[in-house]
Parts: sequence; structure tokens; C-alpha cells
Amino acid sequence: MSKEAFHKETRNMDHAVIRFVGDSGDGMQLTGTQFSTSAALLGNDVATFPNYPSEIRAPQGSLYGVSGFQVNIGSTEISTPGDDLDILVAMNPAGLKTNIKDLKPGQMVIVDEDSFTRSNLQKAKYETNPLTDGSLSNYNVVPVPMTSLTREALKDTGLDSKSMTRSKNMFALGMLYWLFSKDPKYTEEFLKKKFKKKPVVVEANIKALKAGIHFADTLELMPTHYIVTAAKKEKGTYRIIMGNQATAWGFIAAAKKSGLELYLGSYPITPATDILHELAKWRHLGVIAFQAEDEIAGISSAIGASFAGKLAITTTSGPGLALKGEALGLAIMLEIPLVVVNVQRGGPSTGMPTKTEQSDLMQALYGRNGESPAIVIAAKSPADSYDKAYEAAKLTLEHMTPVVLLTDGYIGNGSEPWRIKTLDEMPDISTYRITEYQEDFHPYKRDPKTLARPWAIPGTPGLEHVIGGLEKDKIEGTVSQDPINHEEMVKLRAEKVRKVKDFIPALETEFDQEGDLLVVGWGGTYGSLKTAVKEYKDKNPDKKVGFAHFSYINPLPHGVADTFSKFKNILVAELNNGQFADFLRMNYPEFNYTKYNKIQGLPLGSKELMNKFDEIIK
Amino acid sequence: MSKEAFHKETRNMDHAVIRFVGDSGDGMQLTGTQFSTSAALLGNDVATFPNYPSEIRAPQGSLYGVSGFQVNIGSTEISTPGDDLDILVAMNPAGLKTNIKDLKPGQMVIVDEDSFTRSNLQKAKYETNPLTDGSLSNYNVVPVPMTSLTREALKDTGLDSKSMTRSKNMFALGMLYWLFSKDPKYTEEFLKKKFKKKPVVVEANIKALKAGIHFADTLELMPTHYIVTAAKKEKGTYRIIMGNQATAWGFIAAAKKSGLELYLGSYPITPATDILHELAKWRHLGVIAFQAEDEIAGISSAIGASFAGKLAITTTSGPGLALKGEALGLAIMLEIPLVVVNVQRGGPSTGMPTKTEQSDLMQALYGRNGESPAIVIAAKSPADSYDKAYEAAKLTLEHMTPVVLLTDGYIGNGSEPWRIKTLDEMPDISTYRITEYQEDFHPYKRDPKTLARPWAIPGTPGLEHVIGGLEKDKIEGTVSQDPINHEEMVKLRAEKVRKVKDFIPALETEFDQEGDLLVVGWGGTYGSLKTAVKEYKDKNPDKKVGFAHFSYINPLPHGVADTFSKFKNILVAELNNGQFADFLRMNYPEFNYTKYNKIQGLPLGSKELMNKFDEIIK
Amino acid sequence: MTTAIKYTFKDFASDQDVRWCPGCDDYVILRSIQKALPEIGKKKEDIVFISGIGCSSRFPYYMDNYGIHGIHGRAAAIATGTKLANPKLSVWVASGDGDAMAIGGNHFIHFLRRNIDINYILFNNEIYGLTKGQFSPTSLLGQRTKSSPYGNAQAPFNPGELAIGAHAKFFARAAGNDSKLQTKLYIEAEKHKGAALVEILQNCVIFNDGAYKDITDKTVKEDHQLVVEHGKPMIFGKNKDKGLVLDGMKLKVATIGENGITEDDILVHDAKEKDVTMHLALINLKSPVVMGVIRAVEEETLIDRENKITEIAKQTNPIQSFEELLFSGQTFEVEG
Amino acid sequence: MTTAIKYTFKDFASDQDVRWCPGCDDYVILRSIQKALPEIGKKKEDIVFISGIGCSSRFPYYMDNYGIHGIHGRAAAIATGTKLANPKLSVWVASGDGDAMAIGGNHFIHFLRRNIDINYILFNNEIYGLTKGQFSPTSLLGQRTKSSPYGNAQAPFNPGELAIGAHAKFFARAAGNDSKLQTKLYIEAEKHKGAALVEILQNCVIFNDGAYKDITDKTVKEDHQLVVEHGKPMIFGKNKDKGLVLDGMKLKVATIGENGITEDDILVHDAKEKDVTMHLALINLKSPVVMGVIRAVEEETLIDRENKITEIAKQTNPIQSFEELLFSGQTFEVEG
Ligand SMILES: Cc1ncc(C[n+]2csc(CCOP(=O)(O)OP(=O)(O)O)c2C)c(N)n1
Ligand SMILES: Cc1ncc(C[n+]2csc(CCOP(=O)(O)OP(=O)(O)O)c2C)c(N)n1
Ligand code: SF4
Ligand code: SF4
Ligand SMILES: [Mg+2]
Ligand SMILES: [Mg+2]
Repeated sequence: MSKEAFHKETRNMDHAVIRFVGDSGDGMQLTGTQFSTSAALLGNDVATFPNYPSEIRAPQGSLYGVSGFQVNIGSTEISTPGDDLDILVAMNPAGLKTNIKDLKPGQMVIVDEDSFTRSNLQKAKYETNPLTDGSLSNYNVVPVPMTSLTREALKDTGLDSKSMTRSKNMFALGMLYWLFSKDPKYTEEFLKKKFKKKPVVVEANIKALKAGIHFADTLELMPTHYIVTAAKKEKGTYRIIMGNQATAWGFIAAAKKSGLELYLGSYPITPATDILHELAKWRHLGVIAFQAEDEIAGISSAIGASFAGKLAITTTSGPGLALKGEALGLAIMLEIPLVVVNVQRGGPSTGMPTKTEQSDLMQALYGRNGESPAIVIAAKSPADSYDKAYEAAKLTLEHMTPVVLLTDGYIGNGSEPWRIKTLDEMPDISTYRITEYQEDFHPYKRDPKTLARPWAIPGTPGLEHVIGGLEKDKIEGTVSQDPINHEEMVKLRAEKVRKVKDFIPALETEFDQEGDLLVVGWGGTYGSLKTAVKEYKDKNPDKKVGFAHFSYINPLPHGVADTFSKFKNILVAELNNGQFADFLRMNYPEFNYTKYNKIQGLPLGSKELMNKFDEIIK
Repeated sequence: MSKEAFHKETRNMDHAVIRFVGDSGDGMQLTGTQFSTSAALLGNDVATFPNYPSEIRAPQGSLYGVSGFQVNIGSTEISTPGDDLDILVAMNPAGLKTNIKDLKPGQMVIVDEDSFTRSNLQKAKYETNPLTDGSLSNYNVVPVPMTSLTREALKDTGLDSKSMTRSKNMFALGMLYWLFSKDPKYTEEFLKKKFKKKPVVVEANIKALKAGIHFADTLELMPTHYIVTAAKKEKGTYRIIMGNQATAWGFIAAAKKSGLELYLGSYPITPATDILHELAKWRHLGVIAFQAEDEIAGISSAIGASFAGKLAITTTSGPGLALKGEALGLAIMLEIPLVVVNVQRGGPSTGMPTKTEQSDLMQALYGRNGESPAIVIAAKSPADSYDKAYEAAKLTLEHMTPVVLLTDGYIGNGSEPWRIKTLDEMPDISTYRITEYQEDFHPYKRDPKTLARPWAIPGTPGLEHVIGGLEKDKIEGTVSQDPINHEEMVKLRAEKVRKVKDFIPALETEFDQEGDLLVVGWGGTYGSLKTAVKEYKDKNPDKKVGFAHFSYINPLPHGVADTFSKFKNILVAELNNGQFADFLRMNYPEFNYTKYNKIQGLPLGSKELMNKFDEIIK
Repeated sequence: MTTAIKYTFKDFASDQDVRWCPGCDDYVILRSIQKALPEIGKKKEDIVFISGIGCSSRFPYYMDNYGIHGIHGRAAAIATGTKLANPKLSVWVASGDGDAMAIGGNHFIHFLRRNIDINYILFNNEIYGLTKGQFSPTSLLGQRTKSSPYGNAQAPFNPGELAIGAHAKFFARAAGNDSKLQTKLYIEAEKHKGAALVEILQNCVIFNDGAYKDITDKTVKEDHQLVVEHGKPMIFGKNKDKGLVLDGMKLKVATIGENGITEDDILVHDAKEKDVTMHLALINLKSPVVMGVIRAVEEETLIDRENKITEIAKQTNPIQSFEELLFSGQTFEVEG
Repeated sequence: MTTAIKYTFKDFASDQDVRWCPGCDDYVILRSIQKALPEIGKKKEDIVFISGIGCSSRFPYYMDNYGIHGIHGRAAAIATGTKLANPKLSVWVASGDGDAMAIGGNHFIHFLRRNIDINYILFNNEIYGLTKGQFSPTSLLGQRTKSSPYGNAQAPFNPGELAIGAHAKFFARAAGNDSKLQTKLYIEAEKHKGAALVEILQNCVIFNDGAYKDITDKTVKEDHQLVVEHGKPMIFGKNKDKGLVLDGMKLKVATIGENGITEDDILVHDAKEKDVTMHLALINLKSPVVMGVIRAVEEETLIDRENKITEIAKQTNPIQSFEELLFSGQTFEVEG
């Protein structure tokens, strides 16, 4: 094949899944983010997922120190970062070792062959060099001496060799830009801005980037350009947004829209801390982000702030929610607005703290003493976290009872393009706030429509009142230990949550509206399930498969029985041991549910799901 | 009617429900306890329930300061303290006001008429004197000037008038002894022992007691002796035992039987504190009762003690359990023995802290992060608490996973006669404890029978190992974040709990084994439900009604589906908003459950239940 | 309602029946605070009482202000949120020794170190009252209670000492039966900018009666209590003839008129000294027990500091509105 | 295995890979403890390490003893149960500044006040390491971290001061890079009967690098650290010519040879003084920072006291067996 010839060879792809892996110090997160951002800015749909090692900085070259970043870029709608890889970029043997199993057979793995030293091979527990021992014969291996090529390219910059080596990720990125015919301009802009104060670093990085592009262009081993054309999207201004960031912004938006200040009381915990980090930046925009001494103080302070009239939230992950249970019960009793965000991670106990899971559903529903129902909703994707945070705030303000918002590590850390939604586009939020004297004020007299009680704010003359965790008189809110009043109050609090059903959208079904199989999911598995159903239907046009995804858990939305009754089989797929399926069974015992549970700290994959679909309806 | 004549009149009663009410300072608890004990010692079956005001010492004469003690004495098996009263003894207007509604029409209410002063009537919010305004015409009112009669009787003791008045409860007790032909000798013995160091108090109390007996004997208004003959009981030595005390003793028994020391880590909370009080007394019998700084420290210290080889428990009530959730998850992960006792009270939040409820079931099952199943069992009566505490200890030791034992304020504070069970009578307890070096030791290698892991105790040479809350390798117990290992471990932990099913008794049905209605309950409602079913069947011999009571909640015992399928209707009655019914539906969706829920801080009553039975099967 | 309104203590009494045991010092505390509030120049709607659980924690119900009867131990945390949310409010915490220093110990020390402007009244009766008599973290060694039938084995905290360890800037103490001093201290606490802790040696007539009688009984009071005042010599005694002097690094009681000691030799109280050495010595003194405002050091409060960094954010962050934030960084247009 | 067994530090190293960042002071602490243990005369099976969550809390995995990697903040509480359950064990806690004083603050102060014989190593890096760099309760005012992008507004604790407030009887301090002193202090801590707290000024190379460099760098170390020893004059400096003297109730640095100061004028360290005044002054000293065993006061421990009251129970309770208990009080026979 002549050079000329292969230059012209291109391959159109509907979407491509690329993963960058290397040492924590190799800059894989930056590389991945740049690639995704450029792809998005150039019109692709993208979904990303970073995979950090659980160690802060593991020893160089170790298997458990591998840091990864996966991105799925598409010319059509992309709902997940993808399962199997089309391209793997491995900066060292440990990265290769731990990730090669996910590469599709026959597909390309680009490696920095300079890093395949004896010592690195040893650290990766390779007995022989995989680049030469034939063990990778199933794959299209592209070994590139990236380290030396980068150093060569930078030899005139005056940088020391260690600093030069640090730019090899840009070399790799350059190769990928060539491969996907992407313009490197956004990355160049980014580098110029980021290292504004260190021109030599800007220069080095851009040089390395260009060297990578140039090298790929001349490399016979890479005979193909991949083309992933721009995806069709709703008109608008877009940005890439990370789930946790979207959650944070959704709350700011709700606070702005409702004319309140936002108060966060939180204690750091992986993978929820980024919400705190994000909100801590915006204190001058009316956000109080208070880092408390522990989770209990976090939620307690939020209760105090809510009483004082703020839109109050608290953010955490599984074990932190366990600690907040008692105080959440108090908030339910006080009937004040409060949102508790749980970015779920692998449990039980400390479990798999850097991995994703959906195993806190039951805890969100029942993790506190007494009859203490809370509204529970879940976000389905990084960008959807903005809407769901907004909605959680709207619901708690409009119904005067706490809301638990469930997201997870997968969507919290993942990112995707998001059409920016300004406040004008967001639904109105009304509140029960009272800041002026009012005749005939009774702290627990309810709005018959929602059963919400008035929210009279300290500072308001004449409405002084005391609320507390003891059972309360149903009108005055004063302490009452009367038996009948207690029963009424328990039922009122339950009914208040149940009434929310009338204020949320009914369950929707995607794909077929009736037929053989209804795939059911909730929360962060939305993308994985949708992708799997789509792929399955593409392959099996004769099968009637619907997909119903729950964003609203308590109360369940209208239309559940109606939807379920239209399918012969119902499959409930979750990243836990079947909690939502159990909850559905409790509420709709008349249906048969098949469970698909994955409890590996990993998202659902299309292949495994499609196998399951087959098992049920083939 | 001549004096002679009415002296001989007697009325046989199958059982009688008596309630003593008065000010906190009136000694109602002592009076009630003495009456019950004497009745029991003289052969009756009894069940008691104290009802304290929520205030420590409320203002004298106030409605909310009324303290009560109810006892049901019977010549047949007695399962509850009873609903409606046969006799009410009211020491003041507030007591009368708050309790008269529970007296059966036509039945006797004995009042201290001296206490019906203007000021006391006012405090009790009576506008006119009920003793004279005809409002009690439905009842047989026996007004007795107890205060003055007592003072009169004690005028030679040299006591001051306040101290004399304090003995009026003994006067009332004397009247009751006469009424039920009970020998006062046990009370005399008791007084002599209790006030050993104050002979004048002994004398005064005995005098008052005798004056009461004598007065009743001469009183024309009390024309009847009630006779409640001795109940038939299993041969043995009996004592009256309170639920919380029985719980404490059951654990000591289990520790003794298994050759371990007992460790309690606890923080005071109503109504569980008495278990701590009780165990604190027996440190010289091998019990460590540590009062910690909070609930979290209580359970955490128990975890530390369990690791060090003790039979470790922690005791609390609802809000305390909420705080223990995170640490309980750790214990589940560590797979160590631990019993968590929750003496339930009215929730949510601080709720109705001195009242009973069963609303922590879901919390016990699900109140922690991640997939963290615990064994959950429940005691059904004060005396049964001994057996269930023992069994909780046995299960946790024999299955190496935590157990949650649920009791409640009703049975925790209630008391009944208990045939003393010595250690010989209790089943054996084996443990997985290792205190000697052993080849081939793997901390998480399981006994295939139970899936329990070995419990190697610090101090044992050669078996040093570290366990923790991170997911662990399924054999070695070292940290593993491997996806497949995690899934296996989640399922192993679940399976370990599920396997307990084979080690507990199958579900039993009392009364009819098939038919129209199966009444289902769990925990502390056993007595109420059994009584109601019995009474219902007595009245409706044509109806086929069975009663299935659950002591084992997780796992559910064998035989559930089998039992349920034999009845046309299943009624699940609980003191909450339907949690067990929901749990059953989740596990056995094929049946239809009718819920009966009472959420008033009060036990179930026969009348309301029988009405419900009628509603279903009439 | 105008700011000039003149309240009397009755304006701060709610319509709820007070449900403490007859004779409990809590009544004195209640009345003393109700007497202090008309003096602090705050409108009643701007005052919030927050508590945990315990006899003492029923406090907010009896005040005619805004209030939360919270959960056990969390009053300081709840109050922190309320104060951060609205710094204009006068925020008070009522808490028992168990509520504050057993389950609530963590929030107690953190609210102090942060120096947030909350007035914290510690009802120290050295017992758990509401749960009917278990030992607390301030109960004496050897004390027999329901949960220590053979004597308490856990050495007690000294609340003032713990508070100093947590960097308390304001600490005052009064006897539970000394309404006049209490009223004064509550006013001082409110005036003080920053976290203010007032410890009341509160008698529980039911479960720990007489715990302080050696200090508070009328007969011994003057000889066993030293009420300090900033700038005044630390003199006490029925005859005002005893005072504190220094002996190396330790405090000693001297008698004026004996051994040539005159009033001028008596140490003058300096509540504003930043260094904790002397204040700690005063707090730890067993005989006499020191009452009054022992420490009152003004320093930036949490709110001051929060305001400062908000100012930095305002000055330095290029993004100054939510709209700007939404469109910040790399965005792209889709024509649809 | 006999008691006479001679261990080397290797006997205490487990087979687990150590997973801290290269250059982290935690490695120094690990090695120093492994070196101390052969000296304490305990069998390795009788030693237990308990931790919470944090970088520092991974510690137990690297020791070849019994251990629990617990949950965040609860190490002291877990350890208390272990020690109460078996007082013969040598129980150690490894905890970070967040683990010990943020979420774990309550257990931290209570374990100290109870004086239970546990050795508590506080890895104070003034940051949350494991969660990647938020301010902790010991972070400086104004410190910029991920959660305080404009500076930290929460004034820090001084761990030693808080510990004294909680009645710590043993407090020692060492630099994270000073393995020799550390080893010595760990041995002292184990020898001390009662709660022993050792604070290590630990450098986190990733999120708070250089926090202590003004004290611990080789070049400044001798002038900026004063290592105290009981019974020895408190002298420091490259030339051993600086020492502490008293100035009223405060400490002052004097130079030997200047102003007529001789070595005899320098204060002699008394770690065993019960009164906290001097120890607190030493703990609070900013320049030099005081290292070594600052306080080591022997007093009855919780276990001593528990044993005493158990003895009372044995002596005074008429019931002396479970059988007796079962049949105590009023019982009655049923013939069946
Ligand atoms: C989470 C929780 N744990 C325990 C309790 C029980 N409880 C209520 S008040 C209290 C202690 C009361 O003592 P203190 O705080 O000193 O207040 P006092 O009653 O003496 O005023 C306890 C243990 C509770 N209500 N909630
Ligand atoms: C209940 C709970 N809350 C929060 C966390 C998250 N978390 C883990 S370690 C840590 C703080 C670590 O800081 P530090 O204790 O100082 O230890 P270091 O990592 O600095 O050694 C936090 C907040 C957790 N694991 N569990
Ligand atoms: S129990 Fe004690 S503290 Fe509580 S109200 Fe009664 S006297 Fe006061
Ligand atoms: S993050 Fe800091 S404390 Fe944690 S291991 Fe790395 S250097 Fe050490
Ligand atoms: Mg108290
Ligand atoms: Mg730290």
C-alpha cells in the first residue's frame, strides 16, 4: 500500500469508544477531557467516564495505580460512555494489562512502547513483553515510542527531560486527533489559557500535540482515518457538563428562580465532594457552602438554615446518608424544605468508594426511625442532574417536605454535552414562605391542594412559633401526644408525599408501547439501558421491546400499572441486588418482575443486557 | 341488704382488668406492681402495663402528669394487660378524667373523694364535680375519702401529715386485695424488706393497707367479692418479669451458655434504658456495661469488643438505631457477631417517646447504605424477650452476622409471670471462635453449612489479620476492589442471612389451620392479637380463623406460602402504617393482604380487632 | 412594631404550660433569660431559641420567640445553620450537659472553635434528667446513678476547660439559683460578638438534688463563690476579705489583712486577655468556684471571616452572575 | 511462642503493598512504629491497630498484627470496646486530623477524659488527604483548598490544646520526618498507663506540601524545634544556647550567655506535673514548636476504675451468680 493510498482511506463510524489509560501522573484525565471537548465542540455527541484509582497517588507503574478516561463520541445520540472499546490508548504496561480485555477483537491499541521497560513490565506483573510475545495477536497493536518522540520534538524548548516527558500525553492526543480528523485548535486555546503564566509549557505542549499529529500522519501502522460526523441536536448553546457540576448548578438555578439564597451544609465524601467544591466557588452569587464537622452537622445546619428561610440542601454518599437518617426524620417532622443529595457509591459500609452502585435506594426510602416518608427522585444522566436538582428543589419548596435526590458515581463523575438552560426556560417555583405578619396564622394549617404548611421565617413579626421533633398538634404545631392526632399526623405526612404524584409527569415508555418485553430502570442506568434496548431492537426488529425509566421513586408516577400491563415480560435492571424490583413488587404485586442485577461497581453493559433480553424473549 | 349477706356474695371472673391512676407522686407504679405480684404469687396469670407521663414530675394534679398502671389477672392464660377496664382506681380528678373512657359501662370506679377539691378539679379541667354532677351515672362509682381515712389510721405513727398521705396508695391496695380476696402477706413481706431501715414507714404502710382491707369489708357500696381463681400453668418456679429485664437476662444467659463474657455498649434512651440499668448491676457476673458518649460510640465499641471476642450487644430505640446504621453496616461487612436491640417507640423523629409503636421495622431491615442484610427477629411478650434475646445471641454467634432484635415500649415496660428457665433448659450455642493457632487459616473462608467465617480472637498467635469496611477478598478478607469478587461477596452476605431460614422454626398457626381468615402479626402485638382471635372465635364458633405470628422477619421462616394459601383472607395487623404487610407483599406477592394499622402510641385492642374481623368475614 | 418597643419579661413567655419538676432550677434560668431579653435591644421576632433533647431542651417551647426543639445533641449544629443563613438573628442554644457534651460533644467544640456568634446556655445538672437519672459526662467519679449502681468510673469533663481547649472566646458561669447574676450574664453573652458559652450550675431536684449545695446554698454562697468582673480585683467572702493572688504559675487564696496582704495585692480580673493561662486557672479553681464572665475576648467571628472571603470572591472571580456561569468556559452552538 | 522472643521491625510489616503517595510522611510513621514495637515487650498477637478512614487510616493493613480498618471517625470508640473487652491487649489508634477531630471529635475527647489505656497516633497533615484536599479542623485560617477556594474561614483547633481541655494525661509531639524521635515517643506512649496521644506533624506531599517546612526542614529544625525531656532543662537551638524562661505567667525564649542567663536559669521540664498550666503553655508555643513528651501524668485509668467498681459489686451485691439472679426476689411454685 502506498503512503498516498492509505492517506485517503477513511472509515465512517456511527460512534467510537476510546479509552486513555496510564499512570496517575500521565495526565489521562486531561487528555480524555480535551479529546471529548474537541469532539463535542466539533459537533459530536459525547459521553465520558473517568475511572480513578482508589489511591491518591499509587506507585508509578502499579496495576492499581492506573487512571483511565473513557469517551464515546457519536454522530447520533450518545447515552453512555460505551462498553467495549474501539480504541485503547495505553501509556504503560499496567494500563494495557488492566484494560485490554475491554477492547473489541481486531481493534486498535496504541501503546507507548518506550514505557515497556523491564521494570514496568514487572510492576504490571507481565512475565514476557506482550508487545512481542504474541499475546496481543487478536488486536491491532500500534506501538509508538511516544516518550522518545516527544523528547525529540521538545529538545529545543530548554525543558528538562522529566518535564518533556510529561507532555507525552499531548503527543498521544495529537495522534488521536489525526485519527479522527479533529482540529486541535480548541486544545491549543485551552493550553494557552490554562498555562497563561508559563509560556514554555504552552509551547511544549503544543509542540508535542503537533508532533503526535504529524507522526500519525506518517505512520503506516495507522492506515485509517475514522470519521464520526456531527450529531443532530436541538438548536442552542451547548457546553460539556459533569454530573456533580450539573447538580450544583441546578440548585443555584432553583434558588435564583425562587428568589432564595442557597445553603449547603456538607461534609466531604467521595464521590459527592465535587458538589461542595463547585458550590464553594459561588458564594458571591448568593450561595452559602458550609463545610461542617461531620454529616450530622451538615444536615442539621441545613435544617437550621431552612428554618431561617434558605433553600437548604445537604450532599453526601451512602455512609453519609446513614448518618443523616435521624436528622432527616426531624426535617420530615418539621415539614420544612430540604434536599438531601446522595451520590451513590459501592456499599455496604465503606465498600467500593470510588465505584458506582445503586444500592442506597432502600436506605433513601426507609433509612430512619418511625413512619417517615420522603420524596425520592433520581437523576438519569450527567446533564439531567441539572433538571433533577432543580426539580428536587421545586418539589421540596412546593410541598414543604424533604426530598432525597439520588445520583451515583457514574453520572456524578461522567460528563456530556448539555444544552445550556437559562432561568427563563425553567418552570416557575412557588413557595409557602411568609415574611409578613398575617392574621390567623397556624404553623401546621395546610394548603388542601398539597397539604403543605406555611413557612413563616424568623424575623417576621407576630408569627413567632416553635417547632420540634415531638409529635405535633395538626393545626398549631404545638406538642401533642394525643393518640388520634398522632395517627392523623402520620397519615397526613404520608398523604402529603403521595399527593406529589399529581405534580410529576406520568411514566413514559420509549420504543415500543406494548409487546414482548418492558425494560425497566431508574436513575443513572438510563443511558446504558436505552442504548441496549436500541441496539437490541436494531438487531431484532421483530421483537417488541419498550423501555420505561423511573426518575420518580416516591411517589411512583401515574401510569405504572397501565404501562406494565401492556407487556408480556418486565425486566428490572439495576446496579444492586434488586431493590427497585422489590419496591415495585410491594406497590404493584400484580405483575411479574424479572430482575437483572449487576453489583460490580461498574455500569451496565449493552452486551450483557442484550443477552438477558434474549434469554427472556427468545 | 344486711352486712352479713353481702359478705358472702362473690362473683367468679375469668379475668379482670384493673387500672390504678394518680399523680406521679401517688405511687401508682408500686401499687400496681404489688397487686400484680400478689395475684401472680397466688396463682393467677397476669400481664401488666405501666403508662408513665412523658414529664419527669409534672405539676401535681395536671392532666398530663397522670401516671397509670394496668394489670390483667386471670384464671386462664392471659396474653395482654387487657383493653377495657373492669375496675378503675383513680386517686385524683385528673386520673379519672383521662381514664374513665376505658372503663366498661356499669363497672366499678373507686376514687379518693378527698382529692376532688376545687383546685384539683380545675387542674383536671372539670367544670363541675363529676362525683356529684351525674356524669358518671353509667358507672358504679365508689367514692372513698382515702386521704382522710389513711391519716386517721396512721394518726398514732408520729408521721407528719404529708408522709401519712403518702401511704394512701396502700389503703387503695388494701381495698383491692379485699375485693379480690387476695392475701396481703406478700406485700407486707415486700414492705418489710424494702424499708428495712425505716421501721416507721413499714408500720405506716402496713397499717394503711390493713385499714383499706377493713374499710372495704365494711363498705356497703362494694357488695361483691371477685374471685379470679388460679390459672393452670406449666409446672415450675415462676417470677414476674419485665420485658427489658428479660431481654437483659436472656443475653446474660446466652453469654454464660456460650462461655463468653457479655459486652454492652449503649447510650440511654427511652424506653430502652432499663436494659442498660439492669446489665450495669451484673458486672461481677461477667457483664461489661459501658455507657458511651452517644449511640455511635455505643455500637462502635461493641464492634471493638466483638472483635476482641466478647458476645457484644448494643441497645437503643428508634432514633438511636438511625444513628447506628453506618456502624451496623460495618459489622455486616466485618461479619462479626453483634446484636442490636431496638425497643421501639412512637416515631418519626422524637415522636411519642414514651409511647409504643412498631414503626422501625423497615429501618431495621434497610436503614443503612449498600446491600447490607441483617437478621431481624422480634420478641412477642415481656417473658418471650428472654428467649428472643437468647436466640438473637445464638444466631449471631452461629452465623457470624449481626442480628437486630426488635421489641417495643409496650412489652419492654410490661411484665408477666415467667417460668424461670435455667441454663440447662436453654439450647446449646456453638461459636466459630478460634483462640489457638491453626494451619491454613483464612479469615473469610466459610463454613459451607452456614457461610459463617472463623472468628479468630486477638491474642491468638499466628492468626494476626486485619478486617475493615472496604470490600474484601472472599477468602483472605484483604481489601479487594475486584468487580466479580464484590458481586460474589454481596450475594454471599445475602445468602448467609437467607440460610438462617433452615435454623429457625417454621411458621406456626394457632387456632384454625385453614379457613376464612388468617390474622397475621409480628413482635409485641402477639398477646393482643391472640386475645382478639380467641374472643372472636368464642363469639363466632362458626368462623374459621387462624393466627400466625412472626418472630422471625429476616429471613422469613419456612411455611409462609403454605400457611397463607390455606386462608381466604389475610389480615396483617400492626402498630404502624403497614410495614410488615408491605414486606410480606414484597416477598409473597401472590397473596392479598388486608392491612390493619393503628398508629396511636397504644397497643391493639380486642374490640377494634374483632370489628375488623367482622368487616372482613361477616 | 418599632425598634423602640419596650418589652417586659412577660413578652417572652409563651402560652405553653411549663412542664419541669416543681423546684427545678430550670425555672430560674427561664425567668432570668426572660428578664435579660428586654435589655438586649432585639425585636422578639429576631430572636431564635434552639435546643436538642433533654429537660433543659424544652426551653424553646416556653419562650415566645422563634424556635426549634431539635434532636439530641445537635442544637449547636442547627443553630450554626440558622445563624449563617441570617446573621441578623440573635440565636440562642439551650442545652443540657448530656446534650452538649455527650452526644453533642462534637458540635459543641466546633461551634466554639469557629467563633460563631451564638449564645449557648449550658444547663449543667451533672445528670441525664429527661431519661431519669443516668450519669453524664460531668457527673462525678464514683457517683451512683441508675447506670452506675456501684459508682461512676468515667472521669468528668470540666465544661469551661473543654471550651477553652476548643478556643472559646467567651465563657461565663453562674449558679442555677442566682437569677440576678444569670440575667446579667445573658445580657453580656448577647453583647459579646462571637460564640458565647454560659454554664449554669443547675440543680436537678429529682435525680441529682444538692449536687451544688456546697457552693450555692445561701449560707455558704459568699465564701464559696467568687464573682469576677472585668477590671475589678478578685475579692470574695462574707466579709469581702478574701482574694486571689499568684503563687508561681498557680492561683492562691489570700486574706486581706493577714500576712500584710492589702486589697492592692489582689489580682485584678482581665476578661479580655487573649492568653488562656489565667482564665483556665480561674475556671479550674475549686474553692472558691469562680462565677461571672471569666473570659470575653473579641476576635473575628465566623461570619466576619465568611464575609471577607465572599468579598474576595466578588473581587477576584471573573464570573459575577449565574448567567455568566452558565456560559463560562468552552461552549458551542448548534444550529438545530 | 515465648515472651522472650526478639522481634525486629520486619516482624511487624504485613504482606500488603503500602499504597501511600511516594514521599508521604506516613511511610516514616509506619517505619517508626515498626521499630518501636520490638522494644515494648508485647507479643505481636497481643497488639491491635484500629483506625477510621483516611490515608492515615490505612495504617492497620500494613502492620502484621490484629487490626480493624473501621469507619470514618470512630476509631477511638471501636478501640475503647476492644480495650474494655480485653485489657491485656496493647491497643493503638491511627487517625488523621479529619478522622480524629472533624467527624471523630466526640470520641476523641471522650477517650481522653476517660483515660483509657490506648495509644492514639494523630497524623496531622492539616488537610483531608484521602478525599483529595479539603480543609480540615487543623487547616490554617485563610488556607486555600478545594473546599475553600477563597481561603478557609474556620479557625483551627490546636490538637494538644483540645486534648488538654479534654483532660489528656499524656501528650507528645514529633515532626513527621523525625523517625528517631517518633520511635522514642511511641515507646513512651505504650509505657504510659492511660490514654496517650502522640501528634505527628505529618507532611502530605500532594495536597498540603510544605505545611510544616518552617519547622521541620533540616536547615531550620534545630532552631525551630524544642525537644523536651522530663527532668532536663528546656534548651534548643543549633548551638544549644536557647532556652525557656518564665515571664509572669508566660513563657519566653532566652539566650544562654546573654543578659547574664546561664543554663541554670532555664526551666526544667516536668512532664509529670498534674497542673496543666505549664504544659498548655508549652503546647501553645509557636516558636520554638515543642516536641517530645510534653505531658505524662499517671492517674487511675478507666480500666482501674472499672475494676474497682466490679470489686464493689462483688463485695456488696448479695447475688453472686446468674442462677441466684434468676431465682432472686419473689418467686412462686406451680405444681403443674
Ligand atoms: C438520639 C437520641 N439518643 C438518646 C436520647 C435520649 N435522651 C434524651 S435527653 C437525654 C439526656 C438528657 O440529659 P441532659 O442533656 O443533661 O439534659 P437534662 O435532661 O439533664 O436537662 C437522653 C440520653 C434521644 N432522645 N435521642
Ligand atoms: C461517614 C463518612 N464520611 C466521609 C467520608 C469521606 N472521608 C474519608 S477520609 C476523610 C477525611 C480524611 O482526612 P484525614 O482524616 O485528615 O486523613 P488523611 O487522609 O489526611 O490522612 C473523609 C472526609 C467517609 N469515608 N465516611
Ligand atoms: S428531672 Fe431534674 S432537670 Fe429535669 S425537670 Fe425535673 S428537676 Fe429539672
Ligand atoms: S494524599 Fe497526602 S496524606 Fe494521603 S498518601 Fe498522599 S501524601 Fe500521604
Ligand atoms: Mg443534664
Ligand atoms: Mg489529614
